[in-house]
Amino acid sequence: MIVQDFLASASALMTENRDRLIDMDSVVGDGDLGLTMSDGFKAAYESIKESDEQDVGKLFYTAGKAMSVAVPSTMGTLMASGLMQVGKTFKGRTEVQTTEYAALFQAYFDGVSARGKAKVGEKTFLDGLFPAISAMQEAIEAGMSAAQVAQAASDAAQKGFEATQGMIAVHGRAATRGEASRQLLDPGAAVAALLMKAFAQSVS
Amino acid sequence: MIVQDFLASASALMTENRDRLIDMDSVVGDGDLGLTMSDGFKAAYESIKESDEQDVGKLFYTAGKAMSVAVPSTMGTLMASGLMQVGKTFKGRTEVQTTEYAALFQAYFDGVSARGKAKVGEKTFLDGLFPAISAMQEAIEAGMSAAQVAQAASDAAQKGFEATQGMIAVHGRAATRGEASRQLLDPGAAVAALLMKAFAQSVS
Amino acid sequence: MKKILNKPENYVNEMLEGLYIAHPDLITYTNNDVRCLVTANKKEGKVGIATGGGSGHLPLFLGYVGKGMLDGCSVGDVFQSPSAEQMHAVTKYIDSGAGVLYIYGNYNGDIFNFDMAAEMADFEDGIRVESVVGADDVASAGPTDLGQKSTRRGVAGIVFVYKCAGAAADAMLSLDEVKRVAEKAAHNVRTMGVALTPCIVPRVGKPGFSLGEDEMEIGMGIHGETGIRRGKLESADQITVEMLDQIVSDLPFTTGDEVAVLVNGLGATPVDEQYIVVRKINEQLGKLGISVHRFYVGEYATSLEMAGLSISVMKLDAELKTYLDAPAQTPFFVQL
Amino acid sequence: MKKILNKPENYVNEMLEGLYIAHPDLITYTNNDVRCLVTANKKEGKVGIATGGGSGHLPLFLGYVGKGMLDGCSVGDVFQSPSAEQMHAVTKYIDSGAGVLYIYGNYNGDIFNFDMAAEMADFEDGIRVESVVGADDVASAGPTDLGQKSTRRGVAGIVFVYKCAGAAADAMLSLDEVKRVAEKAAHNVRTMGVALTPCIVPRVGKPGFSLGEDEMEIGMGIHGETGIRRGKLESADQITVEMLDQIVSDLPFTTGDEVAVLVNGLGATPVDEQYIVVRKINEQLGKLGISVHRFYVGEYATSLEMAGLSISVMKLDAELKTYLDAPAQTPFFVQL
Ligand SMILES: Nc1ncnc2c1ncn2[C@@H]1O[C@H](COP(=O)(O)OP(=O)(O)O)[C@@H](O)[C@H]1O
Ligand SMILES: Nc1ncnc2c1ncn2[C@@H]1O[C@H](COP(=O)(O)OP(=O)(O)O)[C@@H](O)[C@H]1O
Ligand SMILES: [Mg+2]
Ligand SMILES: [Mg+2]
Ligand SMILES: [Mg+2]
Ligand SMILES: [Mg+2]
Repeated sequence: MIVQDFLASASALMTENRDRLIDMDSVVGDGDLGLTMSDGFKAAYESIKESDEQDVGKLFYTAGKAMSVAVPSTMGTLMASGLMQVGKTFKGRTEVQTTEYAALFQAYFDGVSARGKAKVGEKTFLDGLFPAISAMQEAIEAGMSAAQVAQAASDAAQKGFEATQGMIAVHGRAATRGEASRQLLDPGAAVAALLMKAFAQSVS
Repeated sequence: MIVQDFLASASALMTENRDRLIDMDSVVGDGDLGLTMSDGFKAAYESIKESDEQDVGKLFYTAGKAMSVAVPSTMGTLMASGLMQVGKTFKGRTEVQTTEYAALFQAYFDGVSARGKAKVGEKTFLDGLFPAISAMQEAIEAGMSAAQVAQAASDAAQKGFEATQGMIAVHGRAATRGEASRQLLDPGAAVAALLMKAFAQSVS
Repeated sequence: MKKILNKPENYVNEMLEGLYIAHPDLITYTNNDVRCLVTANKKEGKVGIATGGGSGHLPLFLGYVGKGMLDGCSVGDVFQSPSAEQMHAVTKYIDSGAGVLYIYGNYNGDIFNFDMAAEMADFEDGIRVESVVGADDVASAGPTDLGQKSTRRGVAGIVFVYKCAGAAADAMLSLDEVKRVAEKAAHNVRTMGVALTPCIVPRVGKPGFSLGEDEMEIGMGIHGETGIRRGKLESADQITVEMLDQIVSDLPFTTGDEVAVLVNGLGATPVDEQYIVVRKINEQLGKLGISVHRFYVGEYATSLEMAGLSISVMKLDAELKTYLDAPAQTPFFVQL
Repeated sequence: MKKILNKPENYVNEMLEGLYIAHPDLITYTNNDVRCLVTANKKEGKVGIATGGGSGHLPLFLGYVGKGMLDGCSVGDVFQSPSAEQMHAVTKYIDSGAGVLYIYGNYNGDIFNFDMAAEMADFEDGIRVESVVGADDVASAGPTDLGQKSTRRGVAGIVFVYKCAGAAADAMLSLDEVKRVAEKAAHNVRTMGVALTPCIVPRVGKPGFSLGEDEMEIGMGIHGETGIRRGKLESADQITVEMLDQIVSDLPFTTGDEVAVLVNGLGATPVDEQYIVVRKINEQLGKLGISVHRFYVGEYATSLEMAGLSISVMKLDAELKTYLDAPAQTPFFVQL
């Protein structure tokens, strides 16, 4: 995988889905998610796009820091934390094997959950990312190709996102809705699905 | 003349003309004149209506003070100053002769002009009162009855009021209009016409 | 009418009751009348300073009664003068033999009542009273010839007059001297405002005028009196430059002058916007070689919930600077 | 959108420029970033206290940086968190070896960024950082079990936390002690608000929600978060009783308690209305046998030009009283 390609795809996809994310976040939140995600991933990508740094970890860390400066919102800071944790875990590495994809996103997951202290099932970003990691793990164990592993993750993330309908929100602004939040899709989980789609695009 | 009758008439006329005065004052001013004049003359009247004081001066002074407490607005305070000056001038007197009517309203005029420092021709209350005093003087000199003297004054005050159209305002809120104030009738002069009408009613 | 109140006719008295509850260490009232507000810390032998005027302008007028500023304030209904009798009661309470100075805004009703009160105080109690009238609103009329009575309205600039005169009185100057300082301050201050929305007098219940959704009125008075021009809402920088130009050319303020600047919110305008204006004022005055000794920013003289702001500039000399910088403590104004 | 501004995207930075011009004796900035606001009077050896949060709430948050209160504040865009990097820069500047306490409101974005900043400060500079979160809004969620993280929003009551912690730090207490005082204050304060009109975020340009001409919303958050109930506008006394009941029963406050009360305007509400509310609060608490040591009335935590107000009540003990009463001086808060 090439970090630049992944973040270029992510930036493009967030920009494409900007209005959709704004609309989703407007239902329960303040509607900033489309702006923060498109601005944030753009900043992340631009911070490394011309870098000749070979260290994958350093690239992720730099991108995460850029994201945190550009969009210090809830999701902005969570995404920054994910990227930076990948950076710390993969520091010193110049390549990432297909078999390590699950570990890479597990690091991302760890960064987000250490920062946000949410658990799977609480209707957040994590509910999009978590099934993607499991799917990756299975695909890797089944010996699939990089593109196949990534595509499996992307499909699983999308399903995970869809499954947030039915969960009760316990974090962020949606939480004040209590039981009424159940019928809604979580916008943060939509970001997870887009992120895995971007990954799939970048390794195919 | 009986002070109580004069102020009872004044109070009734101001109340009757309340909306007209509000409307007139709304054109250039803040529209409070109808309220302040009806409230003010009511307070003035009520302060003495059950008094067994015989001193005409003291009655006027008491009425003026009541007015000044009740409606401390521009016209309220001017009317209070007029009443109080009559009070000072006629202190110790238990009766007022027809031949003294002009002197009585001259004292009122002096009270108002000492307080407001306006001159005749400056589009104020004084432009209603001043011609009334002159007309009284003439009627007295012509040996007319109390009712005739008072009626002459009332007619002159009304004409004086009408003649304020054409004058430029130099006092109060209307003054900021400058040349544009010329076409308007002065609401304070309307009060003067009502006051002299009340006087005519009370001596007839 | 979106106001948090009980009966509109109790608006002023209930406000005053709350005020005495919140600030018992600084203010109280005399004559058994909550509208006769006086300092809780009368200083013997000091010249007393009284003000007064209609309600609806908080912190003006009563908010400046306390230590090192004013000693009393008679409080009128919303946008209405208090009575001469109330002013007289305040005068009696705050006099301690050194005489009393009235400082108030240039409005007919207030002038007539303060004059009447001064006569009462002189006549009935032998208290010497002098008066200084605030007439700082450049937008309300042209300048006045020396010795002539100004026809300009008094607005936020009076706060500078209070501050300087209050400090002079606190320094135990004589009535003549305190009056001289107040007059000097009044002569050296100029104000100009801009309004964006009207306000609602509680007893009236509807706005006194209307302004289009994209309109502003430059020079509007604090009771909604007509200003210099109505036009499309412009940028903060444009508005600031226009107002400041009129102020500067009026005194005039010139290169080398040292000034104090008061940026005053009219009620609904966030103080953030006022600081955006401060930034431009500083830039503009800097270009003209005028230096700012002190900025005051916030709400000092409001018009209920009107949106908009005013700029006041006072030219300083060594004496005014000393008095402006002196400490003061009132319910709405604390300076160390 | 009736605002006095230039480009909406420059709103915060231009406001800050004005702020530094007006208060050079009290505040400055670090890291070459106007959004990293710090005290101009750093006191060596003292625990540093930092806060931060979105703009649009002046005097919150930055307005309490000065002497005897806070030492630094990172400033976000309107209603947006500042970044961890900015918080980290402020932390580095205000630390002088005794460690730094963060006090901020209970919002996701702020929490995540302050946590990240604390990690940076620890990791990169070895600065010990502790955090206390303000979560005083009774309307935003139910009470929290001991040891549990509150899900309540932080609103105006944080000013009491700043004041007490600031005075404790000024008395040169250790970081653990200052944190203990801040936590005690935070545990003892409860707030409830009412909104009458929405506000407009400059970059958005239109209101975030709407309220009918005769409606109010009890319990609305300072960014327009949904409150407890929306209904017809009631009298000041009715609104006060409803809000106070919820506050009093929550802690609960009981007979014999001594409290401090903060009546806070949300932006467009005249302070007169706040004093009308003070009057009723005093009456109600009096009936309950709760005595008010001090009232604070004015704008302490606004939502741009929102109309409405909030009531905060803090239960006092001897220690909190001492720290609450201690002097402080900031651009927006002066107490002798
Ligand atoms: N503690 C948390 N951990 C993980 N994700 C979270 C957490 N809290 C909120 N989120 C995610 O953040 C999304 C909202 O992000 P954002 O719009 O930036 O928040 P806000 O604008 O309300 O501060 C939610 O849809 C949810 O998926
Ligand atoms: N100096 C003055 N002397 C006499 N009459 C005056 C003077 N100034 C104003 N008036 C009168 O007062 C009237 C307005 O009174 P009022 O409505 O009480 O004033 P405002 O509400 O503007 O303070 C004017 O129409 C004018 O006749
Ligand atoms: Mg959001
Ligand atoms: Mg009028
Ligand atoms: Mg206000
Ligand atoms: Mg305000």
